[in-house]
Amino acid sequence: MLSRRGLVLSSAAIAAASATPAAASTKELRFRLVEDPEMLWSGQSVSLTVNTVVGTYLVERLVYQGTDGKPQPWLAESWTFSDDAKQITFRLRGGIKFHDGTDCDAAAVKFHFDSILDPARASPVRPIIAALESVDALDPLTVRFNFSRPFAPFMTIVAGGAYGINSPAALQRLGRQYGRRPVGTGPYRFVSWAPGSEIVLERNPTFRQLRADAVNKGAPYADRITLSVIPEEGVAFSALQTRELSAAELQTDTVERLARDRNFRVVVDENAKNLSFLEFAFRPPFDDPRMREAVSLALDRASIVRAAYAGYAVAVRGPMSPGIPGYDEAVAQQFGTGHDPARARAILAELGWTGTGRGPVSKDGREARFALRSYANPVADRALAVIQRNLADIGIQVAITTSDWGSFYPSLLRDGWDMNFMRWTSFDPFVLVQLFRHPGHRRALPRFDGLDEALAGIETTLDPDRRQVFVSEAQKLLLQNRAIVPLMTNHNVTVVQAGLQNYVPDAFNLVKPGDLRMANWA
Amino acid sequence: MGGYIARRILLVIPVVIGILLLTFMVRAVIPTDAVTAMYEGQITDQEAEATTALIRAKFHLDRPWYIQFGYYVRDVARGDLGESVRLRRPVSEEIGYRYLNTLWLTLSALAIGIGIGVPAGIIAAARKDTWMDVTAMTVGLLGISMPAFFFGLLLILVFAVWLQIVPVVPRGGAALLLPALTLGLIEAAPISRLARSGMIEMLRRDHIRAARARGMSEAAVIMRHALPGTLLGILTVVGLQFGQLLGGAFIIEVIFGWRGIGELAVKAIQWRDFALTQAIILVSAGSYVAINLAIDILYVWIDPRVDYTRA
Amino acid sequence: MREAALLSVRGLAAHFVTRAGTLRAVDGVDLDLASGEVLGLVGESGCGKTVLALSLMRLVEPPGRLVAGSITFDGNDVTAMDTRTITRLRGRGMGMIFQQPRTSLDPVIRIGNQIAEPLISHAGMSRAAAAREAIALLEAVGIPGAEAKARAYPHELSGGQAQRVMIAIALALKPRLLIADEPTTSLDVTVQAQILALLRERCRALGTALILVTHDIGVVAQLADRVAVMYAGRIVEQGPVGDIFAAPAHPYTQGLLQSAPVLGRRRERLAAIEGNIPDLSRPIPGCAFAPRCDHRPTMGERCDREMPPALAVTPAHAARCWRLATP
Amino acid sequence: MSLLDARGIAVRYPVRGGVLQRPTAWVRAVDGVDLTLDAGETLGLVGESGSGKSTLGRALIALRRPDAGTIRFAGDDILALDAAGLKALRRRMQIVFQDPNASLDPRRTVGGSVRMGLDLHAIGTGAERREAVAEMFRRVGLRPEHVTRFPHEFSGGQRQRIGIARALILNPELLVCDEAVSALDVSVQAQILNLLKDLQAERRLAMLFISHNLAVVEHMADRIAVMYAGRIVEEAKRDALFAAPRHPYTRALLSAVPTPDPTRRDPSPPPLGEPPDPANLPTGCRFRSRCPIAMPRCATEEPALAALAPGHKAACWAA
Amino acid sequence: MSAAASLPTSRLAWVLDRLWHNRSARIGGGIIAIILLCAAFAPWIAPHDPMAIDTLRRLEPPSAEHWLGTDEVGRDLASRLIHGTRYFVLICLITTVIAGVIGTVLGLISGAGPLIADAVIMRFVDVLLAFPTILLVLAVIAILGPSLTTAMVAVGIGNIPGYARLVRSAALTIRREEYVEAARALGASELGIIFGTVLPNIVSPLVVYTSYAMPLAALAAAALSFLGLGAQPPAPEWGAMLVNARSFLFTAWWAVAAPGLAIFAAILGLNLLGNALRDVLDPRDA
Repeated sequence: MLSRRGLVLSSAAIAAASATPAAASTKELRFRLVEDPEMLWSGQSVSLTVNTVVGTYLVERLVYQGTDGKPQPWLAESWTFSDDAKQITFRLRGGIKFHDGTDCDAAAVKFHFDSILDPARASPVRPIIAALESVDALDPLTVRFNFSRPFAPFMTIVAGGAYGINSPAALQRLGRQYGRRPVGTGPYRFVSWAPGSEIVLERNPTFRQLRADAVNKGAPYADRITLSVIPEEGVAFSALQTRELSAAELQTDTVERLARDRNFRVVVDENAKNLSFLEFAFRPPFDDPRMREAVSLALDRASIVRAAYAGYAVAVRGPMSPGIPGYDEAVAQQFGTGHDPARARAILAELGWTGTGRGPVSKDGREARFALRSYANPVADRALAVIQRNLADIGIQVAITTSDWGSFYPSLLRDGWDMNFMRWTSFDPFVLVQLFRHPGHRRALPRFDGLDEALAGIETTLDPDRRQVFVSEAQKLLLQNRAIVPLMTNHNVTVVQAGLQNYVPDAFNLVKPGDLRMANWA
Repeated sequence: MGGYIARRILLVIPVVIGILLLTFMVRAVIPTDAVTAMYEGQITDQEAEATTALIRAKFHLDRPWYIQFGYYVRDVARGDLGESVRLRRPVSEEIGYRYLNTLWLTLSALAIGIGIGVPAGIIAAARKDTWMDVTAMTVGLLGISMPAFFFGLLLILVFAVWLQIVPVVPRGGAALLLPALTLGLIEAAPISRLARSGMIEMLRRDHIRAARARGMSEAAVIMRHALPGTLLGILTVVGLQFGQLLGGAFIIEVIFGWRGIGELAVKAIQWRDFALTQAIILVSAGSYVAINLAIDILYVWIDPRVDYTRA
Repeated sequence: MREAALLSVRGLAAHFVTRAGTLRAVDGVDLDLASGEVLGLVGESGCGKTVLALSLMRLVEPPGRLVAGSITFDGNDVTAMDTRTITRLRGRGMGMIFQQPRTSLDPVIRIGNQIAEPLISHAGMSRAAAAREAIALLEAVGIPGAEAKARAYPHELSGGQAQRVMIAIALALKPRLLIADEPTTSLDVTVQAQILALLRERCRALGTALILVTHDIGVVAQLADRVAVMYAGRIVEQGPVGDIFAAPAHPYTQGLLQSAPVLGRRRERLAAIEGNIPDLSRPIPGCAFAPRCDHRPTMGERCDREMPPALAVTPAHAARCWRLATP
Repeated sequence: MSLLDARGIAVRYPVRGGVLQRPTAWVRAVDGVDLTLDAGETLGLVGESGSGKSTLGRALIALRRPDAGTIRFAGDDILALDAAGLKALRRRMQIVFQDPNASLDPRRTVGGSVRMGLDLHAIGTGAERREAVAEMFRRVGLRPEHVTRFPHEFSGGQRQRIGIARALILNPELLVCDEAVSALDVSVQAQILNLLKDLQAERRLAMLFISHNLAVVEHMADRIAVMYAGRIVEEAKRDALFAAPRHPYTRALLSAVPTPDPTRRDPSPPPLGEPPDPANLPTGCRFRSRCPIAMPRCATEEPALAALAPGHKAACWAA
Repeated sequence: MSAAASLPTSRLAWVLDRLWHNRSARIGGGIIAIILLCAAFAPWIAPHDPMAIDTLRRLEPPSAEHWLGTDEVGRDLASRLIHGTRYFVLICLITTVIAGVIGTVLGLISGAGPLIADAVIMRFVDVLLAFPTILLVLAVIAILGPSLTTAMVAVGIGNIPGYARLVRSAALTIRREEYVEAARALGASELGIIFGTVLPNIVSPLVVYTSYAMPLAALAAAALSFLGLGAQPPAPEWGAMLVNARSFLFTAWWAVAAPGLAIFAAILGLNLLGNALRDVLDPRDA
């Protein structure tokens, strides 16, 4: 699955425990939500906030992804692939019940996916698993997924929050209102939702933890979890200090101060799966890979990381986030570029771009002035400030235009830009296929020899080892051709009260709320 | 008078139609739709894109804008504000509580604004050119020079963080406190200036001099003869302000996370969720127009001089 | 010669002090008025007659203020009164009516209630009694259908009716002095005649003295017992109406009487006073009329340097003109 | 032939009401007036406020187009003229307004205001226009060097002189003076009246002198028309009118003017009552509701303006 | 009666003279003069390059080298504020010119033109007024794409109704003035009257209104930056600076205070100057 989201809007924060003294008898945890979810129905939303809240607390998936990138049993205890790789059959565990007491069986799984496939519902989740054709419940505990073509990323996608199983009975009973009162099998069940203010959840007393990576296999520790909607960064920062929050995902700007405070602990998601990079429209002069290389060499990634994320990010040379299983560091080191403005200037000079040392360089009377587009976001602004400065240092002037995603992304299909600044989050190497299969997601990518073949391999090869060959090959080709300029992967940062235990993000940056407890709880 | 009111109501119709048409013309030229906006680029492969057509078809987004307008008018006529592409539920549901929230915020803010502004303005006018006048007007001047979002942040800092009078993360009614205070103090500034200048002008009128000449005490002159007229003057501006605020004080709502119409408007546009946008326009323009109407009618009712045969 | 003065004004000065300068609207006025007497205060616009009228009730508003002089009314010093006393005096001792009767009534309060207001606050009447009295007063000023009109709003009245209402309000508590500031200027001539007749009749009936401020010498001739002529903030001539009209002593008074066309006494040319009124924001050391005066060339420098005092023409008639000092 | 010959002039204003703001009634501000004016003659037009005299004055020079009637100016039907023709005619008839404060553009120099007519009609070169303005200033008793000043720098009387200069710079044949001196103090009023008389004699101006002040009208006019509620109720040579007024309204007006002679104090005036509502005039004779000698016929039939003697007309059944 | 009656000066000179003697005008004018000077000479006044980043020196408190400290990418805040004056001046001018010119023309046509135009224009203005401001602005931005220009156009359009209504009512009043009738009597055409006589007489109320509208427009433009819809990075526009810095309110207050107080002071200056102009040009509530 591929998703991208500005940082400010990103992420329901998840996190840990405050024990307000008065509430010592109730074990309650309070976490921050950066924005109010649009609804709490994972089958009807592609919003990261929605799927994080629903996926963390309310529903469970067939599988989860281990830190090694391999799918692990959850609601499904095992699965098999058909020979033509067009069918996947899951064997469910028995005896799992939804919060409303109904059974979570093969019919429920089929119902959930059917509701996504149902054209009348026009689920926005549907296009992400476009290759899925139908789902059959073979028996109460066996469910088979049928695809139109081999679809390797499915095991990663189905581990994502959007594919947790909802109660068919509740869905049928509540209809369109279901999104306000979700029912799943997760460790917490829905109590109330004051829109814009808070969502209250309570412990699912019959909960049984099926994930192997969880600490607590029984009922969750906390009686109650409250998710407070706090869009303003400063407010969240203050609420942590007044212990009104047990934990909060924060922009990295304010983290530094709390990192020095012994009352808090900073949890950094090292598995971050996003990548910020520059893309090209491949219009002259950027149809020449050496021109693109000059740009890549000009950029001081360490400085960008500091400016944009106060250091809570890593500079990346490869065309995929290091957090995605399959990232090939060797390829990145061999074919990527570092920061070498002198070489960048030399390349420009070789290409005929010369200048006086002040102002832009020029070639054949054309000055090196280009248009750089980006989505609007304070963090992106800062990265762009450094990028603009770095490029100016080698004599390339870029004018920056930022706009909200809804304007920015479609605008890339039209002319008028030379470079854009992108940030994507994805859990699977399939992202390379989606972005870079000819003609590319913005219809501007030239055909690079061998790239589409490698990308086809990524899409259709279910065997992990054979698939890795294609992944590495695609990364190498992208770097060799300077198709993009990779910049960095930032880490989501959550500040938790020091007493909050077991706050460990999994491969998808989701915590297991059943594990969470304050140190002082009995 | 009945005719006048009927005529005022008739004038509302072209305004509302104009507003809706304007919205749809905007829709015709905007380069993206709710589906594109929703995915924030999550769909990239060609086969998947074909399936988003389903969503477009369900919400008629695949039709030309004027057909969509037709659908919209038909639905509104049936009392149906449509379904939000993004929220996947009836727009009326979302608008309903949002509108109430904005109404509460607006009413509290105006109550604070009037409660502070009118007495301050009247005292300033009655004690014109004294230190009280200068102080009130200086504070008012500072008030109208303060950017709302800056002021809002300062209030959070002062009340929630330093003084800790209110919780940083307020719940329920307490959540109204800071946004209402911010907005109220900002509104108080122009109201006080208006009250002052209205009062000063009123105190200069012939009938005030006549009242003094017949031995009315200064308090009676102000309260009985000058205040009603002044308030009537303020009423128009406060009413307009009320109408505007019902369209959402979006900055304040965004800063304080107040789930009102304004905050929703920002999102609805970013989402390109037109059913939602139109409903917002409908209710806020409707409120604006209705409040103007109410004021005009109130005017006729309070001020016997208003010649209601003319618009 | 006359009975004890009801009103006695000495050296009264009212100035308007602004950043642009000091405007000497009233600059040293002496005035006496007996009970029941009608004084015509005549002058052209800008001569200070309205400010003088307001000064008598201490109604001059900032930036204007009384800077000098005394006002004795019924034996009490008006300039020294505290707020309560002056308020009481305005209600019961003196009344005032204005040039624009329609705007002088509160537009949003019914007529009857406006008349009742001073009755309640000053005479301590009950609401009901005041309402009854208001209707009686409306009848007394000749408003037909008084009961219905009491419920009317000011904008529903004609100018003449509104002035009648103003008179009713001003005379409600039978004050000893009524000041009427250009009471008929905004009215048509036929209505003016009726209002003047009403004023005369009511004042006589109540024994109320009247100061009639006007620019219309015809009105003065018809109504006044005595006349005071004002020019540039000062009273330049004062005396019995017969004397003033028969033998005006001040050149300005003469000019005033000469320059107005009179019905039935048509002349081919009018005797205009050339020039304009002086700028009161500049100090005038001498006679303010000197620049326009026909006699100035023969009188010499003294007119420019020294302000002439009020010089007696007859015991009851005085004028501020150096010509009266020259034997 | 008369310079100005107006027949059946009517001007009405709608009283609107109802949902659609359709006119529900009409105020007949001027209701069928015939007037003639010879070259060099002064016709005085008197009446109370609201009698329609100002509206009539404006209608006669097509500033407010009448709703009915014909106006011939020097033989031409001015209501039939196109825009260019009307503009050309503007040179020949001008107007002086009541309020010297309101009738001068506060943002234009007084010289500019006076010169405007020359500019609009493209008369003369720039230098000639300047000279003409300076000459006009001298003539009305102003200093030519003051042309660059603004109206607020002048007194009321001076402003009215400027207004007269503006009207006369085009050398018109007809001048409408609409209450031209009523806002002025008597001492200044006399100056302006004298000036108007002098100018009229010099230029053989025909003048329509509108005023509510009978004494001023008597001073200025050769012939006088008395207007009441949109109609002329009496018209006569000056001396005839004042010597023997025939209409009860004229008589009431005359008796209401206070005489500036303390030895001749009038008894209480006749109880004349209030003027009628212009949108709702009495039937028959409009004056009957206030008339001391009204008779039954007055309620049913409206008296026409009939000649009682040569040059003396009145509209009264009792006349 | 006023002292000015004897001064042989033009109105402009008179207005300037009165302003010179007005305390509000002096303080407000002083602030605005400083802003204009900074805008004109920013490169010479600013101690540093406003774009020079130093990511090793982020959010440093005020010091001798950086008078007001540094921002989130280590740029000199003082220099950014000084360069930001250019954006402030630009925003004030452009928004006001757009709203003023279009609004005035609409108002003139409406108030002094044919009745049908009045009806159409006033309904249009009603629509604009009733249209929620934010949506109006967002709509313009959605069409034109976000940029400072768009923001200024949007705010300008949002202010059209105010001007149109003001000019219309002023024109309606002035049209009834006797001097307009005088011009007509002299043979002036209707168009000539509108532009030659009515328009010059609306200048005073226009100036007074602008003194209200300009600071509000500047605030509105700053508010758009709050939503990321105004000036484009890394332009040192004050609203954008304030917005980008606001998450540092509790950790690096100077980064918030500097642009916040700059906006405040500039708006205050405009308001003071506006008050003074109002006192001079429209002395009713002086």
